[in-house]
Amino acid sequence: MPQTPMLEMKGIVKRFPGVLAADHVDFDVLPGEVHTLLGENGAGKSTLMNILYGLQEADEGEILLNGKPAEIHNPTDAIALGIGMIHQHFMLVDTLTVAENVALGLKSGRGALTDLDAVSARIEELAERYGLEIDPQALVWQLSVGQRQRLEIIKALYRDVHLLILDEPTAVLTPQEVDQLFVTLRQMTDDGRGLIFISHKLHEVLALSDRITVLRHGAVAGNTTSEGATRESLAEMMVGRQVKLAPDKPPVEIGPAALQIRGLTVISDRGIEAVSSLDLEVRTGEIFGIAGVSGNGQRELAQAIAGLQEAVAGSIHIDGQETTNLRPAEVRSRGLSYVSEARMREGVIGEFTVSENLLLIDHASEQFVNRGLFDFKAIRSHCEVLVGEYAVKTPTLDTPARNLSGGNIQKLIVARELAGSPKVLVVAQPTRGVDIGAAEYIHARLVDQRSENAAILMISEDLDEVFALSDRIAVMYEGQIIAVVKPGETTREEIGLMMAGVRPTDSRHG
Amino acid sequence: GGDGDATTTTASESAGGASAESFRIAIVAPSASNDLAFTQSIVDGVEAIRGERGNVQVAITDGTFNVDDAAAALRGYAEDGFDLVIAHGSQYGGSLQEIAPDFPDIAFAWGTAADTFGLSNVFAYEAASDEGGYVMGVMAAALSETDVVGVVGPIEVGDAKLYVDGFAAGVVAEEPATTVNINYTGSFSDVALASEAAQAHASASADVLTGTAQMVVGAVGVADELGMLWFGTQANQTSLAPEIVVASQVYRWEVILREILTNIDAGTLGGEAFVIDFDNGGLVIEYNDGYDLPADVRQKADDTIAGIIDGSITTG
Amino acid sequence: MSDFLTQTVLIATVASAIRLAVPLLLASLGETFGQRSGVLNLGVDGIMLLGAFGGYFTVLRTGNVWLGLLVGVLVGLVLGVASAVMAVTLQAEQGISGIGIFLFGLGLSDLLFQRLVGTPLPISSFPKLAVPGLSDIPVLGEMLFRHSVIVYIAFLGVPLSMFIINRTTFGMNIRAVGENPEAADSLGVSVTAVRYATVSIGGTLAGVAGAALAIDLGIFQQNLTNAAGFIAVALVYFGAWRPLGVMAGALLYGFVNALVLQFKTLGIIPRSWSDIAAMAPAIITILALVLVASRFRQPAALTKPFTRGA
Amino acid sequence: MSDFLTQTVLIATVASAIRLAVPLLLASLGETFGQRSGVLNLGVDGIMLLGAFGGYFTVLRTGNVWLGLLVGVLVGLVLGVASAVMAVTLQAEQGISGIGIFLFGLGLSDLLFQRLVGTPLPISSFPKLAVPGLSDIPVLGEMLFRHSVIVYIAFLGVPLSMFIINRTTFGMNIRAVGENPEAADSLGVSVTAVRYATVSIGGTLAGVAGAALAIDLGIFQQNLTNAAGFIAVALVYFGAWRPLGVMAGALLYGFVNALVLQFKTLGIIPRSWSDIAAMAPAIITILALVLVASRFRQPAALTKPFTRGA
Ligand SMILES: Nc1ncnc2c1ncn2[C@@H]1O[C@H](COP(=O)(O)OP(=O)(O)OP(=O)(O)O)[C@@H](O)[C@H]1O
Ligand SMILES: Nc1ncnc2c1ncn2[C@@H]1O[C@H](COP(=O)(O)OP(=O)(O)OP(=O)(O)O)[C@@H](O)[C@H]1O
Ligand SMILES: [Mg+2]
Ligand SMILES: [Mg+2]
Repeated sequence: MPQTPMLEMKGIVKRFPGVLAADHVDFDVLPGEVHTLLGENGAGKSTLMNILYGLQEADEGEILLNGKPAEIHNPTDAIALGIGMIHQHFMLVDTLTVAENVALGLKSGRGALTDLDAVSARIEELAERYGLEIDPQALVWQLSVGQRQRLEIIKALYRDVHLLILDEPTAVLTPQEVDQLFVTLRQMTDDGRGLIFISHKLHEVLALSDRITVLRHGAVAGNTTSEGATRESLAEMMVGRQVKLAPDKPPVEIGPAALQIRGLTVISDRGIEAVSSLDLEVRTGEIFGIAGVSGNGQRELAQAIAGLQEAVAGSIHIDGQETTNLRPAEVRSRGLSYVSEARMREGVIGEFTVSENLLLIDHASEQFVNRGLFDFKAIRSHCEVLVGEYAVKTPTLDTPARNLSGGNIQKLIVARELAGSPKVLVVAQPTRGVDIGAAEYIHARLVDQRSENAAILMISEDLDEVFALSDRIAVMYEGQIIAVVKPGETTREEIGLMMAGVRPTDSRHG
Repeated sequence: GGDGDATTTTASESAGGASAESFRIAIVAPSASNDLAFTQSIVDGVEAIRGERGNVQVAITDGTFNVDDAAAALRGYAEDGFDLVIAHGSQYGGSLQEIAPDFPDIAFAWGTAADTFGLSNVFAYEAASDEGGYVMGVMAAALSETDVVGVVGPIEVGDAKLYVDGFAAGVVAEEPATTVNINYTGSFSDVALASEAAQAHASASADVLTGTAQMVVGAVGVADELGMLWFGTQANQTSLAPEIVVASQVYRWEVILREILTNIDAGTLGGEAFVIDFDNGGLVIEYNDGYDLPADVRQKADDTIAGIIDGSITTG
Repeated sequence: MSDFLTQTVLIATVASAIRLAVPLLLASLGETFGQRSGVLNLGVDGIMLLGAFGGYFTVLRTGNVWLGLLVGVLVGLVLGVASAVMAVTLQAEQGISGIGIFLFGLGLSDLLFQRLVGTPLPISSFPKLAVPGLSDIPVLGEMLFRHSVIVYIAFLGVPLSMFIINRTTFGMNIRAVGENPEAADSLGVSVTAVRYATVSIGGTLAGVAGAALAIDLGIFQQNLTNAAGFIAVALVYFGAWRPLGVMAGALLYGFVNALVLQFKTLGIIPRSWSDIAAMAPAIITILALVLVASRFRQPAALTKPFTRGA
Repeated sequence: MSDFLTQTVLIATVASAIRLAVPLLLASLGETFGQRSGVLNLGVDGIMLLGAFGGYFTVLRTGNVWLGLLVGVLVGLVLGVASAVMAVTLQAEQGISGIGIFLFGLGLSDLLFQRLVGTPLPISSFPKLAVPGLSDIPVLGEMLFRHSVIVYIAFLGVPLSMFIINRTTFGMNIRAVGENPEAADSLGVSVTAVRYATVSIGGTLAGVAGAALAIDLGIFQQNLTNAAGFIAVALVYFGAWRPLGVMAGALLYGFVNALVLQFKTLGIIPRSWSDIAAMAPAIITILALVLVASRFRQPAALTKPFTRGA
């Protein structure tokens, strides 16, 4: 006799202009299990969960809770039905205390007045039971990332949720914090609660899940269990075809150092030393990969090179010329191209057309601008060439960039940045959130640049990418490079350990 | 001030229909026709003329504190062929200087202003409000028991300055020991400041107040509440506080309007400046019947007026 | 000159400062609620003007000042809801929608005044209340405890607002919605309901502030407020979004004006200098901008419309 | 009544509409630059007032209207830079810093006028220019081509602004900074420099608008602009941040006012109805809010200060 599912979503359909984000999706959760949703960016995972939590309304389909039809129109309905959600981004009010964040939206025992003492007492109880240490009186902005995640869990436990949705809860956590989180989550399923887990990290999915459902283009592409699956099989289910991982790298003569960094120190926006006395050199004709858990200073390093963060100490040279603390436009004019990790925020202007986005930087200006005025004919033919060469799928050159898919936006940015034949190319997370086809294409282009003697600094959290492309791999930890190794002379396990801060005993600096 | 608050009245109906020979007068003025102050004085004056001549058609655009709107209205009336277009506001001088030369066949009048800027179709008119101020000052000094009197003014310019200076001169002439505290609030429109200025006068032990411009309504309220006496100007302000208003200086513009019309009838469309004063009857003091003014003070006022008229008293 | 130091003058100055502060305080407290929840309402001055006319006209016709105040409440409430419709439901740019309401109030209040009244007839004012006991304290009693009833009402609004914002669930919701509406929404707090409530409170208090001004002065005229509503908005900033700070700002403003008026009356400062006082509001605002901007954070979601799932 | 249909009246109305539109058009075009780059400057009215006083005073003393216009330019430029310091460098809340500038301009222009002039003495106006050839076209020539020189200057500003915004690298940078300052910054566009430039242009044009108003009217007085600066800000919204739209708004506004004034002057509409015209600015603003809000997107970064890496 099969168990009654605590949740059944049947035939869910959700359309956005031009997109079918959920295409007759069936999905269920049994008491005490972790059911994972897997899929490419834009596959419809968040949409499905937003519908369940009342943040969006489905166009078709029904939701049953414990066999009974449920009407969920807003988060209040969902909360009343025992559903909780931890979002991709923290949903916390920075200026309120931990206790206030927990109490928000709940009925107070004292009517119109707040009842924060009682709330704090209950928080301490829950914290003890689930091993989630936290100070109820602390203000949220004072908490670390890990503590914030704990607060999100406490908010759910406090509301005694039966069904908890976790949308990419591990994206910002260190491996240790992930382990701790998983212990808590297991405790919750032991209580009979059901969990829906979403993550792009396949090893986490395999470690935590009981069942796995894969979404592709809004529709269910398959079901499996952790036991029956491998990372490769999951990847194939997600993309729909065999995935080719490593590009062919022709041999290239390694030249002189085109990017030289000496003793670089950068203070992050939060006031901590994000990069500490860092040295590195990238030579022409090589791809220098930086691996590391995000938050170890990679972002600040890239930004400092691009002139977007101040170097408080040390120097940066590009092609022999010092560029330390020059303005971004000046650094670019010395031969730097930069692909930022924050694609939509820093890479394109959504309202601008494809061709305007292609024109946004200086090297383009010199070619197509005559005394401050545009030469529209030359621009159009240049853009047509680029869009064709980089296979950017766009209806016209005058389409606003925001209407392109994530992968095509990334191709657009790469096309723009590579068009000037940079001497030094800094790319951060070049294929994050990009589907496999586009990723293969971008990888091939990076390899082309390497063949044309660019010096490429590639920052990536994706170890497969780092291994496949890099000529040398550096591991960054707490603002420093703790090792530089050759991909053929190390293993993923070794790199993983170093990413957690374990320094290699026999360092093989390349 | 609100933009385009201008309102227009055409009073032709009561004039018994616009016959071909009827004389047409247009007024453009900054505040409301019934403001108990500046604008009402010209409207009353023109109405008086209409009563006298009968065959007069009157159009009013009031509330044009916005000079832009006033300029458009002035031009509009001129284009429409009015016989006399009155720009009742010193701030309209710039517009008039530009518009009048375009309509050499139409007579304009500009007040309150002292000269016509050499334009042959513009009359200027103003009030010798220092004369009335002086008389009020004499009465105020006589009535004050604390020997302190207060003045609430807007900005130290033009008609307001003339009146206030005359008032102060009158007080000192009557009783040199009396203190005159003068408070220009800096605004024609801030009623709250005018009200607090009256409070400040009270705390400085003034028991008689006067003031000029539209924001004094706030000060009159305070005077009423604290039992101070009030002297009004520009219109009869008795209705604002029937208990404490002693007298008001009232403008009778019809006196000079009569002369202007005579000029126009004779074919002279401008070039002359007029002043209303006690002598020509354009200025009068209206007493509040509800206030029991001692006969000797009334006598002093009448003597002073006579002195001003015969030149034995100078108000400056 | 030595006059300035007399007790009478001191008492008069403080009492005058308090009176001048009242309409600003009422309007600023109301605006504080809106801004704490993330909505900037720049239309305060327009709402004050209509509240002022409504209150004035009611007292003129009925002679009942409390009825006048009630009409101020109702006018303010209606315009507050209208402001909320624009800012919350239509998600209009808040700077612009505020200007719309300001222009609307400025135009309509004058229009109604011209149509329905015309001549500025005086009306009766609020009764004075000498607080039993307290009003007999020498000096202080006369300064602080012999005011119109509306003065006490306005100042009681300060602790009341503090209590609501800091001690009630409604207040906690306001703060949450002003800082992170997405988070509040995800916990079932209705961002729309909270913002409608705060903007309506703001409108209501602006209406009350206008009515209080007109009834206290016993008069109405075109643009009676003289930009007081704009100063009230700036005072919220000056007070760093806290009722006590807002009160301090309103009192400072009242005090500067009262002092200058006393100085002028007594001839202590030359007339040519005293006009500088006209600049007080601008100078206070700009000072506040510089000081507050560097020390306090504004509500993170201020002026940002919220759409679920955007 | 039949008067209304005469050619003379028609010509007068259109010509009047154009004259009334000029200061609004100049100020709105300037504000368009600022808003397209993400900065809302609500202080336009204050800058206009100071520009108006500066222009007026200069002409009063020198008799040279072009010198007056130049002073308007300089005053506007200085205040534009001051606005940029507050909005860009100090990152003050733009609604509030605008109010600060408004109050500053309102107070200072009046103060200076009282101190330095007092009585509103008239000054000479811009010369009229009948455009050779065009001005002889029947009807149209008289309506459109027999205006003050400043009218042509203002309307030439429209194609010029369109050209700058859409066809130059500076214009592209403006749009980029207004939509996504992070991206513009990371691509080497200086957000600070662009915003200083646009806010200064906005200030300069506001100063010119004020000077043009005062010189065209030949007068200055307290609060000469009568909230025209606020209407100009609203017109930018009305015009959906496009110079042509802004021009349409300014002309519509001028036309409504001119028409109503003509109607009133000619006694065509009853007094009780014509007052409704006083509400035109408010109604146009609110209509714009409702219509534009649903059809056009505002610059995504409007009112948002930019800090690198925030
Ligand atoms: N509010 C919206 N309006 C229009 N389209 C939307 C909206 N929200 C999501 N979409 C589209 O719906 C599709 C599914 O998006 P969804 O966010 O559910 O993907 P996801 O699987 O959660 O991706 P990710 O892994 O990036 O979180 C995408 O094409 C997305 O662009
Ligand atoms: N927020 C949005 N609003 C409107 N349309 C959107 C939105 N997000 C995505 N889309 C549209 O949805 C479509 C699908 O986007 P999605 O990112 O899922 O594409 P994709 O098939 O994964 O493409 P790619 O292979 O490049 O990643 C795109 O055409 C895009 O224009
Ligand atoms: Mg995709
Ligand atoms: Mg998602």
